Amino acid sequence: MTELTLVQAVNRGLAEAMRADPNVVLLGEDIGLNGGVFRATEGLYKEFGEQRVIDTPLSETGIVGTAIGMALNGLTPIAEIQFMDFIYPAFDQIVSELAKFRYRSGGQFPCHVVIRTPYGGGIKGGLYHSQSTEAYFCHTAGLKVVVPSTPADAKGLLLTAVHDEDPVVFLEPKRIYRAVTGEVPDGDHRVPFGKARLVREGTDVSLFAYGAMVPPTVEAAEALAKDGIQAEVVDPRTLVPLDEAAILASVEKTGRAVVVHEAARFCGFGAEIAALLAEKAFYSLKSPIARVTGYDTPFPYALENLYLPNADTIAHAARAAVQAA
Amino acid sequence: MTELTLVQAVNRGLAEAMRADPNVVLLGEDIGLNGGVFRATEGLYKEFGEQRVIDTPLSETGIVGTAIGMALNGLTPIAEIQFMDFIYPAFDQIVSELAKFRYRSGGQFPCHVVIRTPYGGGIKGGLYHSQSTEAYFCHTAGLKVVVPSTPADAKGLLLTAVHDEDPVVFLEPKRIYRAVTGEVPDGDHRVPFGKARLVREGTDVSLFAYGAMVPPTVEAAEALAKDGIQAEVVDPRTLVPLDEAAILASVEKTGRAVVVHEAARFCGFGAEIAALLAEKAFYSLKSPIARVTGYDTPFPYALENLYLPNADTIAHAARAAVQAA
Amino acid sequence: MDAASPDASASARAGIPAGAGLGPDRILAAYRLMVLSRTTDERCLALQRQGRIGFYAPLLGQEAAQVGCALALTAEDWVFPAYRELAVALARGVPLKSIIDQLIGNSADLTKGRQMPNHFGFREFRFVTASSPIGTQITQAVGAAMAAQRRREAVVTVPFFGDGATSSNDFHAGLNFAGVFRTPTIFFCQNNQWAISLPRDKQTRSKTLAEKAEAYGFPGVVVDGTDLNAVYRAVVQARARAVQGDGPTLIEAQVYRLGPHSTSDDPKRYRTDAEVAEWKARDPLARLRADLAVAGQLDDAADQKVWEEARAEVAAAIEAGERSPPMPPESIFEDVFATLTPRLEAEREEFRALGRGTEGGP
Amino acid sequence: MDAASPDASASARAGIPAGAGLGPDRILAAYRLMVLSRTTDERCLALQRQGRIGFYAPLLGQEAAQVGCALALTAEDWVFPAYRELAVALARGVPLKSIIDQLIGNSADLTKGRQMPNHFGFREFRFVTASSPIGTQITQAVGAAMAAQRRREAVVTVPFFGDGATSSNDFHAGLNFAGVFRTPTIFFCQNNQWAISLPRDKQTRSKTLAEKAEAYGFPGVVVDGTDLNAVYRAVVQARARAVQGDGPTLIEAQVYRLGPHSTSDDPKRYRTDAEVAEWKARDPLARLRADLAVAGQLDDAADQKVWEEARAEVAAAIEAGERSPPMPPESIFEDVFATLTPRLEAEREEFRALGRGTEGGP
Ligand SMILES: Cc1ncc(C[n+]2csc(CCOP(=O)(O)OP(=O)(O)O)c2C)c(N)n1
Ligand SMILES: Cc1ncc(C[n+]2csc(CCOP(=O)(O)OP(=O)(O)O)c2C)c(N)n1
Ligand SMILES: [Mg+2]
Ligand SMILES: [Mg+2]
Repeated sequence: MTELTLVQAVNRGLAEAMRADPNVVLLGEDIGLNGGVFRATEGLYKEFGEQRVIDTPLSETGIVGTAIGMALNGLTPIAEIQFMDFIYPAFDQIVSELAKFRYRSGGQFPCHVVIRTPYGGGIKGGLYHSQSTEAYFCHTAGLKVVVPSTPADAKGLLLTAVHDEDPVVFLEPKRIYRAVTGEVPDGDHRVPFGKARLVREGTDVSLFAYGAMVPPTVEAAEALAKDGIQAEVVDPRTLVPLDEAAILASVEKTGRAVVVHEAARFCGFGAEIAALLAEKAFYSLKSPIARVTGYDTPFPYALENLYLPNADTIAHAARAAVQAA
Repeated sequence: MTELTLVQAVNRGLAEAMRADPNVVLLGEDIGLNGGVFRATEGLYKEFGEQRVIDTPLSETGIVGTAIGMALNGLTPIAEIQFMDFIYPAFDQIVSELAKFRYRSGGQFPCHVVIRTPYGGGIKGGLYHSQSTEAYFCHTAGLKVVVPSTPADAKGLLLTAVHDEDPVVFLEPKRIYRAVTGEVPDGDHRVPFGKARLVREGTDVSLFAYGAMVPPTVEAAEALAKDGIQAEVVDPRTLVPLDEAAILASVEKTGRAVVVHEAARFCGFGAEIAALLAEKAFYSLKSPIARVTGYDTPFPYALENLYLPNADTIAHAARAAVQAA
Repeated sequence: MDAASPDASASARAGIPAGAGLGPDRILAAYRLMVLSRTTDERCLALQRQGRIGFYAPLLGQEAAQVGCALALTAEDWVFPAYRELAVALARGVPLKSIIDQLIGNSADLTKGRQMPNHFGFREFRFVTASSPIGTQITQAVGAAMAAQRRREAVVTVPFFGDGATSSNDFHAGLNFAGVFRTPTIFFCQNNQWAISLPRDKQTRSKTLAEKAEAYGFPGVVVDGTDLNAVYRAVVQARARAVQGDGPTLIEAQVYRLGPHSTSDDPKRYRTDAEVAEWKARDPLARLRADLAVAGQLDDAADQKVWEEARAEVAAAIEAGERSPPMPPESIFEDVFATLTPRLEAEREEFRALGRGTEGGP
Repeated sequence: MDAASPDASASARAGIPAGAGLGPDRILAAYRLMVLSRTTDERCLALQRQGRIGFYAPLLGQEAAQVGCALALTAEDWVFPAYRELAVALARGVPLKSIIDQLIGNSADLTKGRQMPNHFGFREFRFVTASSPIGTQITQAVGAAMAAQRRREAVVTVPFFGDGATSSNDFHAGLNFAGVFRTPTIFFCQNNQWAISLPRDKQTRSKTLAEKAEAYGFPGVVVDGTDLNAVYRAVVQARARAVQGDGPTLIEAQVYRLGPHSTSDDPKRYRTDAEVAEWKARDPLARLRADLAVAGQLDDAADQKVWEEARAEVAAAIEAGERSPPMPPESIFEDVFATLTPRLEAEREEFRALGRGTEGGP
């Protein structure tokens, strides 16, 4: 066990994977000498050299396209996209190619690429350094989508991603890259895909949150506890595959649900959780399902704190759910 | 009034818009002499010339990027993307630029581009000529998203799109380009955005469908009627802005809801309707909300009929909803 | 993988390893492949009209370019095709039967009926399953080359693409990465003068497509794509450069799409008969046949036999392909991931419960 | 639009229309702009360290390229900047105050505090609001040129971008469309040798960036970007070509990013002091000052005054900017669309009901 920040845990996970398997290579912009703009790859260029920590030209199309080719030919590439906001030039390769290669080839050409990218707001990044568009990737059959919220999960889910056989979009909550520290198991620590983390047990209302929204959701739960409301907090950790059983079980117990995310509300991931509950936990529900999310606007700069959910807005929604008839 | 197919109605809409305003220009692949691979632009090259019906090189990035520049500088470009499956090379321009131009410039640079593209399955197009990924665009703040299901709506919504001030993604259900004919008003016919069409009134269950899913949904409603179940069919027509009032009103009346679309279920548009109902029509709901959709796989070729919803699978879900406690 | 393993069919003759030049035997083998490809094209265009296959994109006119290129490669090299590379597949030894199975989308189709006809792929032959989006295979081929580089393997990767694809994002990114990382990649562009209805000179203003390579710091060469030997030599040379570590080459093989873009296309809408006739006079097949006749390698009787054998092989493959049962319904849910997620299992359950895919099911 | 209208500030002096050459007066005006830009850079780097602005990307070292280019354009030409084009904005007459308002994101900011500092835009000056994604402005500029072409206006559009952006999708698509449609576009590439930590020679293998234009059928020229006059002349020439209907030009202005990529960057991690020192000796500002001194146009006292005026103008703009009230909370919901959709109205209601943005609100 070592006490690490989330970004350090990512860094250790990468080092662990690269030491264990010479076929694991990294590619991306500024990940070499510079160690990545968030320092996630710090030290790896020195340890593994430019053959395995590859600084690419400024082309996300090229990064993901070549990563796919590497995967087809026996490597395990981990591609870094500098910010999630800059993943769109590679969208065609991700959606048309990476996600569909195994399917379209009848299983002949599986394509195991891990794409890591920092996402989300709260760092005063404005429109283009704050987005969280996980819903695009979740809606794309063939991709696994992972969002850790603790250092231990960051390392453990990353190592699972590297050892998986499918394409993984690995979203790193940059807002808590350094704000959160925690004990992280040394060595080959793995956290399974498709298993939610029960962050806090409760009986009155279920709060679903992932990534950088977990800390304010826990804070909200603590505030609610002072009012005698016992909120359960569930972090799905992997959005695809989703631990539906855990989500349903929680709401079967509490009867009330609040879904939290930073992304815009309309057609966001919260809609899927709400739809799942409205279909499969319908008879347990005691009150309307609330979504506490970013608004349906692009991400603003000056007023980002008024855009993002926080402990107060989450607690407000939870209280309303509990008070509803 | 003229009896037209859906694709003819699109064609007439384009001609109408171009005759009315010399600033309206078309651009895309094979839209000139060839008249578009679905013939949606047939005859327009001859009438308006190559300055206004512009055959571009094979680059969707270039099509949408230049269309944005045209819009900034006073034209009203209507871009054709040959198949929705090929829109992803332009995704960065659509999501990062088109959708955000007005917002990021504080209103200084609105950007009115209409992007037309045929979408959906049922034509034996396999993985790459069948997709319906409207959810990506609906989740992107700043875009309006339109899906007509009749010839009259196709023309009327297209003309509204051309006269709107915002970017519009205009999705044409290619499966019913020619399969559906109907009376279409001549001249400057407009259908407002944000107003659902009540396709069929009913009291027992609400069926929500758009685009090429409307005909099988109506067929299902007719089959249900034979069993004494009165299904209401609502076509939102514009997914953004969404006529939430009409959707809520219908479920407040029927108490039961089935959402139909061809797209994959997970994080699809159906999730948003379900979430909306689970939040705002909760107390009216008498049974779980069902989604009848494509499966969470890429779109198959040989077995596409087993992938797509049809009247039978829709009716089945509606019956289950009505029979639920 | 049974259906795709090499057999004694005509197409398997292409397995002959690439030597220094295209000697008499190999030229004759190449001719047989070109005839087989031509015959397949003709039959498949007819099959599509009869509704027996859903779609077809012929390579009529591009046979010499494809076969010439493919014969210059080894079995270890990687091919990243577009959707028109049937003759490349045949030349790599893919049994015609396996190709026909994909066109039909039957249960023997290695791609499991997931894609439109023409989008085949064969792991065993390092012939990557094609996709429809234009150009995407180009960066992928570069990545595969980087993997080979890392293992110090003496192989090249070869993306095939058309004149239209030079406008794609992946052309730019792929060639740029290849230049920067000096990858062993041969960018094989079949400039067939048209991208559906867009003529080459409206696709881009550069004088040749080959010269675009200079923008990425490596050579580009133009070759007459109707000349089997010229193509072969150009690829042999590019391959030698690449495996020596001297980096990539862009080859522009100038050809002509003698047929329609695909069975959905009517070329009369956008090009003249005169233009087609001009290129028809340069039909690569006729050209090679004439050369072989002059060289005394092929008389009319022998030629007749080549065509008859080809027709028989195509007929047999179609017959066998049409006899194969259809894809099993539940195969829809396979290969999304390595194993089914709980969500997909639940959807398969729902599918079963509805009786979908069964007699009388919805 | 009040805040952005031309006033009597130093920056407004750039409004002088472009003539045949850069005469003595205009050179002096250019020098003042370069000093104002340099002063702004220095002050803003300090402001960021003090937490008074959130981010800053200096253009230290690129002043001559930006001002030389901008002065060769007319007010009707369109500028499509990246995020480093502060001196271009000044040279087009944008008041410094308007720029500072954007850096602060106050209520006078014409972009309404929606973006990070440096991403400003001014409709009145045909200076399009910048975005962060690299390269996207390039195709847009080509589209704007097509619109001008259609109206037969004698204007050019000018996308500004860096060496890194030559690898982007939009560089390829933009230059290709420009070549095909012969648009009046000047592609102005400031090759400052670095794309964050990636040096120019790892960005691409072409010998120059300018030569990439040949792949699209039009000329590319290299110009010393530390030489104001050389840049000016190159742009005047390209502009003349463009408005005559002879099509686009790619200009590669070779400069050096003397400062960090941005305030988030530490260039010591990836480049040597020696390299920086070498280029510092070619500081465009020092160079121009020396030329002006030799020509007897600027003595030390006059130079002193230029700097003092610049410092005073910057100080005044910052003071005014910091006095401006912040953006009103509900402005978040504006400008998503021309008018609020019912959904956005409902969200604004929810926002209000929560008391967000009010004293003590969440
Ligand atoms: C990204 C993308 N856009 C559009 C299409 C539709 N389309 C299919 S083939 C084709 C033309 C391709 O031309 P070229 O690259 O020259 O290849 P050819 O068909 O001539 O062999 C087009 C536009 C596509 N498949 N992918
Ligand atoms: C599509 C995209 N990918 C990555 C980034 C992150 N990024 C910001 S600036 C930059 C380097 C740009 O280099 P260059 O084009 O040379 O411009 P310069 O900063 O040197 O002026 C990168 C990689 C981005 N903004 N957009
Ligand atoms: Mg072609
Ligand atoms: Mg640079």
